[in-house]
Amino acid sequence: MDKTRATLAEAVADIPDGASVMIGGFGGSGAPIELIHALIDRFAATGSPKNLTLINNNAGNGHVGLAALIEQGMVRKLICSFPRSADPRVFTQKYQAGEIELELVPQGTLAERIRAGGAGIPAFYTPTGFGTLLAEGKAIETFEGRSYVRERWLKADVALIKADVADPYGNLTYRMAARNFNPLMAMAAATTIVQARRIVAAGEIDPETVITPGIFVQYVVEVANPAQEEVLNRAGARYPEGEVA
Amino acid sequence: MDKTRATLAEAVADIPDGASVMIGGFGGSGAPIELIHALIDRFAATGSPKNLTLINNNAGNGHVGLAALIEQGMVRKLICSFPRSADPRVFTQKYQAGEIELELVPQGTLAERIRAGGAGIPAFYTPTGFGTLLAEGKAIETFEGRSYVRERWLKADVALIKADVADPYGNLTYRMAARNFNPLMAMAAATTIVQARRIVAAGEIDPETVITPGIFVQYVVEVANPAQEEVLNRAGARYPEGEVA
Amino acid sequence: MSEKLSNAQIAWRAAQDIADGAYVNLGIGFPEMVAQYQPPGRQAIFHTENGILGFGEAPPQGEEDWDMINAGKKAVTLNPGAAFFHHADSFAMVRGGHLDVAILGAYEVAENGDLANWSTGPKGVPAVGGAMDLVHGAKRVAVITEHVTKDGKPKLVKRCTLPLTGVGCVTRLYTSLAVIDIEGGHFVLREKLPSISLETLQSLTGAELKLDGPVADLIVPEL
Amino acid sequence: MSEKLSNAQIAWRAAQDIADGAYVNLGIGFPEMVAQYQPPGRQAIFHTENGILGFGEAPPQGEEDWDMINAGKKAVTLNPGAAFFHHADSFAMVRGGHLDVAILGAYEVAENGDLANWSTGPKGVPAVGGAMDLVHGAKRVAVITEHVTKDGKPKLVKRCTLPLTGVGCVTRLYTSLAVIDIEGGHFVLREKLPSISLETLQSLTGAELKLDGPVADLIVPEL
Repeated sequence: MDKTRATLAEAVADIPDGASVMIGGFGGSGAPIELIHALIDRFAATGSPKNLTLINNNAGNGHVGLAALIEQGMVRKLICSFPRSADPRVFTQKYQAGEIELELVPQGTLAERIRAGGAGIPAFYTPTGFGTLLAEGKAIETFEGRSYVRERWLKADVALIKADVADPYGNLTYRMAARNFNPLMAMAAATTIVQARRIVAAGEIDPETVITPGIFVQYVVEVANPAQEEVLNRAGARYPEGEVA
Repeated sequence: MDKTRATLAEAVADIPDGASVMIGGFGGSGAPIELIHALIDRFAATGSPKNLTLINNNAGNGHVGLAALIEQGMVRKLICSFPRSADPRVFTQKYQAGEIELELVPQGTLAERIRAGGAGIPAFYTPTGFGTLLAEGKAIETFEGRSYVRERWLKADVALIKADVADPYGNLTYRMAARNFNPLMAMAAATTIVQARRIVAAGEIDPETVITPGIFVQYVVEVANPAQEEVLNRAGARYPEGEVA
Repeated sequence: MSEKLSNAQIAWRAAQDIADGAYVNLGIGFPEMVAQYQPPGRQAIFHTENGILGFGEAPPQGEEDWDMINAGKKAVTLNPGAAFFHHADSFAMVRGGHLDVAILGAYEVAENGDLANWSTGPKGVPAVGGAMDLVHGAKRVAVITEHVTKDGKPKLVKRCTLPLTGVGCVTRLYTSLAVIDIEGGHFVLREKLPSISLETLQSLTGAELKLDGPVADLIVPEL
Repeated sequence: MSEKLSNAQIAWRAAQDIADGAYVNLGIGFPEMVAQYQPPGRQAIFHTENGILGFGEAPPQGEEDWDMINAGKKAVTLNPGAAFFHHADSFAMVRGGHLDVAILGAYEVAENGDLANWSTGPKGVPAVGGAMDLVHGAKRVAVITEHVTKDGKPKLVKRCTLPLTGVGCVTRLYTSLAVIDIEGGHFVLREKLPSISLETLQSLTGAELKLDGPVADLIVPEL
């Protein structure tokens, strides 16, 4: 059993057009920039994958990572809680031009829907959003006199995950608050593709400290010095490099 | 902020008659034996607490811990998935005499109901139990052509938890598979009382390895050399000591 | 209305009601200021949606670690006793009623406790973040706000006109002029600036200010 | 019926269908034997409900650690690459469809895939454990069982008479006489002991055995 893959290109080679893709991270923290850029490279070379539905907390920042994926025209729809950032122009322009669909979900509901997808819970009730625009059209139920909104699970074809340490079984740890949505998305996708800062031998991760057990992971690629979105943006980076959209 | 308490007696002093009490552990692994015995001591001295509703995966083994609590007549009702063990006589006799009520819940549903209680999810749907006796009287819903049972959250007044390491903020780690229901129950109880093998200073538990963040914990007591149910039972122990029921 | 509290002073007043050891979530932006004014001897534990309990001040510039940020994506540090967790556990804390207080900003607050603080209408890109979860999760939901808009219109209203964040969720308001509780579907005045008359305050408020006891002077230090 | 497979041989046969790297849950008792018969070169990863992935053999007697047990409360060891997790995450793995196969015992299995394996009726203390979760979670739910009861009555039946564990959940049976798939609401015979005739096998089975291709000989080593 060895889930490691030698290259990013190999790891993202099978994502089809029209796929739903969960992308870990909260802003730049925990965002798998290199996996995203590998997907952009594939699109540049082959025209695929396109018409993607992305699930992320945000909508990208600047012209790298998630924003670059949107900027390249690969994304049909975005499911997120907060499509704003220091520099949200890429998404904002596509959205205002009607070129990208937006499903806005409260952040805790987004997290719980993804967890439910991974845990085999097709629907659950939450107080969040009751009486607001974001509950329109959803079933309402009363328990002990309080009103709740019924929300559906969220699954995806693929998850792109940024981990800190991984082993060949796909066991993962994360770095500080870069954990955020990553462990949930790893559970909720049919194929979970991980970039890890370091891949160690099986047994080298203390079983007590594994955050994502390997059962949720299909592929692992080592990216020893991952880029941080905030650093790239402060340097005015774009992906593909030098390109001006 | 210091959630540590000097004695077990102090930690369990406020549990009232009729309380619902979640007790961590799976069999003897993760069972907070010393907290349970402190509760029995209090009952012996004061006649309280009684008429308890217990939530645990099992129904006790031998004549110590959970079984002793039942044997003392302190328990009105048990919510569990598997009321069998190497020596289940205490529960079996009370049950067959009609002296204790049993609510049988599939193990995964029990875990998820407790997690839902802690997470503010009043109800959820699960495929588990559909078409069986354990779904009788419950709402059924179809999603994508598959049938699911609606299950309610489970909360409690008190949780008794066995941890490995704790700090004064109530951050906890567990020992191997002794984790089991403990982190879930800590989330789902109004008052969570922890016995920890070791209490360390704030900051000594790596924030990456905290399993139960302190927000879910109210009291922590150090029990440096906790008894293991299996070991007590192999030695033929009873609690209170020497007593023959 | 010449005299009013600065944002720092509103934040200071809100901070006085936070008990030692309380678990607190502060909304992005203005509410984050509340953390600076904890009374001596008290230490709250701050929660951020993206998975930290027990974070501390911003690090010195140049020492940021962008994997250690708060919900506003600002770099933070850790206090002893901090913990990391994933987003579902983070919102279990929120939705499950484990936070003692959430302090949020507002566009409008209605006398029935309704809050509007996420959308100013159909224009622009909508964004909600964790606000809708926080208003239904924390044991106490407080709002800090200017008493009126920049145009002088009441932000405390009979019924919200903007899209709601939550229904009947706010229990206390700290404004630039007063401290007001929401009880039984009404604004109940608790404290006001000594320099403002009850009549003037009422005229700046979009629904009736009830009294059910003495109104204290709202006294706040220079900051 | 003189010849039949031993429990070890049934377990061996079931083990041959487990792929290298598969995630597997084995029910308490008899199904646990399957772990002993993994074909050379293949390594399954075993899941236990109480929060371990990647556990290994029992430790030597006297070296048990009672915080490292399986769902049957037997002491186990860890293989490299193991992980601990809590019960909700454990059943997320089960219910969420992440296990490749669950192998369970049975009182009765019906041709429509219904399974009864938790209760023999209203007498005694009922106990269910994780069986009801497993039957609706794993990608493939297989049963290992004697072909008939101790009294010689069929365990493979048209409709279950005992309380159900799950509806339409079983897809393959490994019995002491045969390997049978459940497809389209029918038992489909895949393999049988060479020494037993189709007629005899049918007479020991409570519902029709369909054929939709050649029936292979069920050949199992001495164990």
